[in-house]
Amino acid sequence: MTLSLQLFLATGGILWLTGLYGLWRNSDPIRRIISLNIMGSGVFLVMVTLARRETSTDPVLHALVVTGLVVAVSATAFALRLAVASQQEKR
Amino acid sequence: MMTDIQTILPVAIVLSSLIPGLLIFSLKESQHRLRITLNLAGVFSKLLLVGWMLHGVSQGQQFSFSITFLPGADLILQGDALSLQFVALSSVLWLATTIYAIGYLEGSAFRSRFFGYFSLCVSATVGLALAGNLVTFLVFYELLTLATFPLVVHRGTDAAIRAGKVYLAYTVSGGVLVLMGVALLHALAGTPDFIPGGYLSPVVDQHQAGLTLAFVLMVLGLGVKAALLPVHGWLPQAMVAPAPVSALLHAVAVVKAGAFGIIRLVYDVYGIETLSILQLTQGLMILAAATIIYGSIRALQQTEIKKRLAYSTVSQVSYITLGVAMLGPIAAIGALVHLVHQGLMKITLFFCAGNFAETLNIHHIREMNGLGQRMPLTMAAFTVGALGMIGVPPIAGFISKWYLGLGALETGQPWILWVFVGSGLLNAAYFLPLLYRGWFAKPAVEWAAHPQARRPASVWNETHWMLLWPTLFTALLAIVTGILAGSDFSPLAWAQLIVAREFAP
Amino acid sequence: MMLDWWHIPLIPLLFWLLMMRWPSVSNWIWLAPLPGLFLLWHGPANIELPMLWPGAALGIDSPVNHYFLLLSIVLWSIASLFASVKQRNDVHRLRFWSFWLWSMTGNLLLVIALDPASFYVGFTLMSLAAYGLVAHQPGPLPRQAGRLYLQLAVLGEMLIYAGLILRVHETGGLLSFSDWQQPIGWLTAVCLLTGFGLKAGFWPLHLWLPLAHPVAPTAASAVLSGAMLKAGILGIWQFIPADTPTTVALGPVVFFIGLFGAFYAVVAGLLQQQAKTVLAFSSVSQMGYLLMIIAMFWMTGDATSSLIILLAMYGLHHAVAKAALFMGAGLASSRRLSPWHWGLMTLPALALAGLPLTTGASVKYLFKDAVSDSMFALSLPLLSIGSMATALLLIRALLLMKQSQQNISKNAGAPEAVALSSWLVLSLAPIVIPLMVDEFRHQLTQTMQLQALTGLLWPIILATVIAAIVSRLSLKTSFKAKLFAGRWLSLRLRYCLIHFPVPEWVIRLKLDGWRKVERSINKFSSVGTLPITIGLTFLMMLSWTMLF
Amino acid sequence: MNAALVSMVVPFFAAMLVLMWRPRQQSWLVIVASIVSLLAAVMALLSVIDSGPQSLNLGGWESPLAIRFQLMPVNALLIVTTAVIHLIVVCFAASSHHCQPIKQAFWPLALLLHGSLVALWLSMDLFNWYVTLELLGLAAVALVTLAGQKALRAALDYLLLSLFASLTYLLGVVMLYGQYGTLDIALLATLTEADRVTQTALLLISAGLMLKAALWPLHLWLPAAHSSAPTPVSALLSALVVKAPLFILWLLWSRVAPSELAVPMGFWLALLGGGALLIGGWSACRTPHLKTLVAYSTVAQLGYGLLALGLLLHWQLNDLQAALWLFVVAHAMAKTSMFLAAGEIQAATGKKRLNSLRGMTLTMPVALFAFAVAGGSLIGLPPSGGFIAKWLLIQPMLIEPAYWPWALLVIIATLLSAAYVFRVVSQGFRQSSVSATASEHGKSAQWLALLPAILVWLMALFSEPLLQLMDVFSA
Repeated sequence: MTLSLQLFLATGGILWLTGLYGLWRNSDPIRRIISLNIMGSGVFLVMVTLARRETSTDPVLHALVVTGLVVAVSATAFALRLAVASQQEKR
Repeated sequence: MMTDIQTILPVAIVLSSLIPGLLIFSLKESQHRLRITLNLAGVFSKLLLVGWMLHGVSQGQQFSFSITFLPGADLILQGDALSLQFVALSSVLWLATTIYAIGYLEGSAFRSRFFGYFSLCVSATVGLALAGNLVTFLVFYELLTLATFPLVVHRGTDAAIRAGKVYLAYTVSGGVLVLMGVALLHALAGTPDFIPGGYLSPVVDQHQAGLTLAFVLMVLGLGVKAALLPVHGWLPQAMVAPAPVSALLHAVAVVKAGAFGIIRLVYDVYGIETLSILQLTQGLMILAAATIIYGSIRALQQTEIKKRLAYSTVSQVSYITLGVAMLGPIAAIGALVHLVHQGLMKITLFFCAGNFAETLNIHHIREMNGLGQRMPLTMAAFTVGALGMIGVPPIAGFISKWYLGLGALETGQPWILWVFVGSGLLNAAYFLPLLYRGWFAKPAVEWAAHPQARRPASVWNETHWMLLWPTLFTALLAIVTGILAGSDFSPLAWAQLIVAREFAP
Repeated sequence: MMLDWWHIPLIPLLFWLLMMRWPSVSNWIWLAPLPGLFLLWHGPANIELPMLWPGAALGIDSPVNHYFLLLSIVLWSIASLFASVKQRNDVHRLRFWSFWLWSMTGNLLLVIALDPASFYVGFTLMSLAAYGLVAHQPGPLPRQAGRLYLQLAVLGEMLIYAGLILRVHETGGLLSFSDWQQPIGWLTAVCLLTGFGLKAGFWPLHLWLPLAHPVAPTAASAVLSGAMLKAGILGIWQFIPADTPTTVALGPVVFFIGLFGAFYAVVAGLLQQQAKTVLAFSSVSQMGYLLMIIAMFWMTGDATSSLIILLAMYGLHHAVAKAALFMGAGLASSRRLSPWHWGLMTLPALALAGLPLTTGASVKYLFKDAVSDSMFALSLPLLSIGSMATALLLIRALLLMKQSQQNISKNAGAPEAVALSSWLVLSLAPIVIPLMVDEFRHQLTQTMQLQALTGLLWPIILATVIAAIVSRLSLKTSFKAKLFAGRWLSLRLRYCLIHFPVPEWVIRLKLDGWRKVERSINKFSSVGTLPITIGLTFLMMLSWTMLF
Repeated sequence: MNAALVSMVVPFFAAMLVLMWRPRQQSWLVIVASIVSLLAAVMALLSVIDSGPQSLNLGGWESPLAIRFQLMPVNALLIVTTAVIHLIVVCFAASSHHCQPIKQAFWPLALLLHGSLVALWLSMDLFNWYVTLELLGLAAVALVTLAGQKALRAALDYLLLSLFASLTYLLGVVMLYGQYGTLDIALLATLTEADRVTQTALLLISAGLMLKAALWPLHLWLPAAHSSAPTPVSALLSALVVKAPLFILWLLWSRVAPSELAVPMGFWLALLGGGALLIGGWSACRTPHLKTLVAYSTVAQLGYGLLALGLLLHWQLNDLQAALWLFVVAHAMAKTSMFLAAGEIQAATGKKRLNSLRGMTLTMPVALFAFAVAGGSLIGLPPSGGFIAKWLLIQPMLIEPAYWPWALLVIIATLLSAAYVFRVVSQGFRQSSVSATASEHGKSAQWLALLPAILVWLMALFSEPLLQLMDVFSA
């Protein structure tokens, strides 16, 4: 594993932890959703990096990332809708 | 053909109260005629079946039914001499209590619910008596807790609910301890059928600690229902229940279930040999003796009739435990026969207390003055019950005390004799004042002047006949079992049969 | 229909049942014990009743229970007749007769019992039912007397129960008096002696007696004193075997208890203000003599001994005489009596003091014989003094009866015929019985010798002289309260029992302080669900990574 | 295997149908679909009993790449349970008039939930589980929101935590994949070693799963979400959804994790299970609201599962998995009954508080009875399913004196559960100040609430075949 790959992995980890911290510290729903997305990006970065580990790119991980993205997007959309609804309720 | 009946009969005995009970649940309040019919059909069919089985067992037949349940522990219903002692007692007293309850609850609400649970309670009791191994016993033991709770809280008042909670707190805790004990014994030795002499002697060397712990757990757990000393607290509280329930709870179902469990545990699970190796019964004996004295003293300090009776139960049921713990054949006869005798006498007393409360709204001892003029028959029944409790011959209680006392000497525990003497004195101290008030004291109000309590035309109409007759019936039984103790059909003879089988070399 | 032993206790019960249906049956209750006379005459074989409680057997096997049965039948029958007049206008007469009949049943049963269990059954029935007689009349005094009576009766019951069980165990489970000749343990003997003693009422177990007799209806006093006290004596005689190490050792002690009691009761009785109380103390004194007889019997243990006869005779003698006196006292306190009534009244009193030609003289003579044969010969002079003391006490009783006549209104009238005649029968009995009973007849001739006559008469004469002197001085005493320590004890006992401190364990959860904390935790966790959960997740992972 | 696939596909298909077609008799369609699914599930179970575990590689790919479905006795049993409970809940929703307003959205979501659950039970693949978990989570949150405004906050918390848990899980999965290059459980089981990466990955996965399963102390979202959801939804969530992560956790630790890691982890899991039992039970005893009580009871009861799982790992005792899965099944049945009964009562009285139960033995006897009977199984009273599970759990604890403290934990937990169950039941026996009479209205819904409670007691009668099923599996 090369140094750059390790850097990428570390970045992914840091992104994940950043998201975690954001989720922990923020109380606004929108910010929390964004934090979650940051966490997700971290994981996806790790996945994509791992796919580059061997000489030939690992297609499985790419497929997984794509699936993950789909899930993430739809979940985010749902979360945003909920967040808005609950904000409305507060008003 | 014969083998079929021998399999079916135990189940049929349980079902004969269970099925009417379940049917009664579905009835509407207004269908009281159908309800009474169902109830009585159940009662009489049970009596018939029990009579059949009694005959069979005395002829040496085996009755057993089993289905698979847990690994290594089937559900087994079987009729042996010991179980029949209890089954016969509960069936006969169920008859009395059912009639009594019909009269007692006439016109009140929730009767379907009441009689439904009432029948369930009896089914659980009978099942418990017929249980052929510890796991089956446990099943019915817990069901009994469930079935009696609605009866305790039947009135639905705050006091009733509080009492129900106390009752549950105790009995469920006790149930858990019994569960743990049963599970522990299962883990150590499996769960074979009850056999005279116990089945634990092969493992006693390996598992001293385990068997000791299991015994302590079981005795504490069973002790809750048998109202042994530190865990008796529910019983006086449960007094808020309607009189037939108290009667059933105290004389047959709950406290006896505990005592019966201890009998089974000592004779058919551990066995005398194992227990004397483990040296566990000394503690049980002291506990039971302490309970006898403690219950009596507490009874003395109560001012409500039912509370006094309740503490008297605490004291009297421990006679059974004490007799069992002595581990001698004569003491065992005393314990087994007291199981029946205490039932007869205590149910009479509770019926009487119910009659007083129901007819004249009398709950306190100080209100009993002059009751003998207004309700002579009930008062006479009360007298029989109370004297029997003291151990006055020739009422049934004397026979128990005779054998228990002899048993104490036979097993080299003369101090226990003095416990019985002390208890007898205390019993007299808390029962005789009631009799004095009833027969001799001047009534606070002239009965004739009392609008609701005006003396009826005939003695036999002093209260509703459905309240009076069961009371007289059980009182009479208490006398007859005492006077005719030597006859072949007395509980004493049956107890001797059991002991002959249990203590056979 | 052949009468058998087991019918005897059943007949009173039958009467009871009939009476519950037809109250007028109570006039015929005096018939209830009489069938027993037929059995005494006829003497059928003893029977065993295996259907009943363990070991049940009925019958008669010695002169003691033969004569005790006789005295019980006579007393109960005559007293019933007496009571049927006296209780006629009682509101609670059904209750009275019920207890009466139950008591009678018990008494008859215990006399014919040949096994301890049956004896105990009868004894208990009698003791407890007698409470209904003691406490029959309304008012605080009967209630207190009844309470004390009952407390001691129950205590006695329990001691007898303990003794009974101990004894059955000692004899290896044998259940017949005839098999009970094995040595007896100390504890057993003391239990039984005390248990029965509480009923027999000798000193110091007499506490209830002076309280109970004055308040009970007259007829009840008569049977209490005449028949029921004897049941206690019979119990001691039946249950405790003679000539065993224990009884031989106990003998002297018991003898002196009896002796002391015989005198003590006289002194105590002389200080009383009520005729029936004085009579009660006289009973206590007489029981002392019976106890002495038993003690002597214990030390010889001879089954053919004249002591057995003496015991039977003494019982019979005291029973009829004392019952007659009680009935007389009852009559004296409610009706005007004529001089010939008073003459009749002195007869049983003199008999008790040992007047020649009466039963008293015979038993006294027998008694002296027995004592002079035994190791207690030294106390022989005391017996004559005892006779004098008895005479003194009875004179006091008669004087008090006479006094009570003053309180009766002029128009009270003469005694009812039935009551009078029943009393008459009993009063004459001390003279009649010696003629009819062989054992007495035999003694009668001996007592008529001059030396014996003077020996019997001087105590009576001396007593009369003393009484004449002393009656000038009025004996006002404050002893009364002390003598009735029993009443105080019984009240004290009741108080102690009711206020006995016993803890009741109640578990109470105190959650009030906790509730506040709980509420704040709940609020915090519902608002901060997300941060808390995420923080915890992180911490958990971190700590696990460290821990592994 | 095919039957199991049918059981999975039918709900998905029916969901599509309901969404697209919007037939007038939606409820009948849903019920029929549920029945078909149930029948298929039963057939699958029978086929497992007959011919043992079966597996299927989707799309014909070979082992490392393929998405593999596997049918084992345990998950066959879970599929059947899922189908039974789903059918009952659906029937309840159809018959209870209190569920009228939510039906339109309820049918497709419930079917989706059902389908994804079955897919999850069948999957043997870490990533597939991720996808099904996400589906399950989204459907669950969407169902919670059906309760309207008051449930939105709880639903949002639930959603965010669920997403967070998924990402934690996913990170762990990715680490495992990075280490071993496969996602298949059976393959991983042969490869794993007790190194740092594996350990971290497993911990990440476990944390995510525990959050989703609301295992103590990560349970805070559950009472709010489950108690504010509509009645049939609460039942589905409590009975089924929280069990799915537990299933994965079990497979992961008992198959994939090397025993060097599993043994200490088992101890911690068991401790957490104990914490759940005690604190969940305590909270249930204290809460003033009926549905919250039931929700806390779920938290407590999951503790039994966790305890069984933990001890199974810690002592390496395969016998305990019978206890674990019987707990899960018994709890699923009992909890369905409790939630349906509680929900029906709450809807009838319109009040959340426990003291609104006064006089319920007269007005809604069947519902109260259902609650009590189901409660009996939760307490572990014999002869119920809960009892059998508890019996199997305590047996190994009692053999060695050193294990006895664990039994003490079970005792306390039992007492706590009895306390909260009877807290409710005794309220029902209290006299009502209002003289109410039994309402015929909603009778069928009440009886439907009773049905699973009866089923869980009947489990005891069929304990022998059930245990045999478990034995077949462990052999």
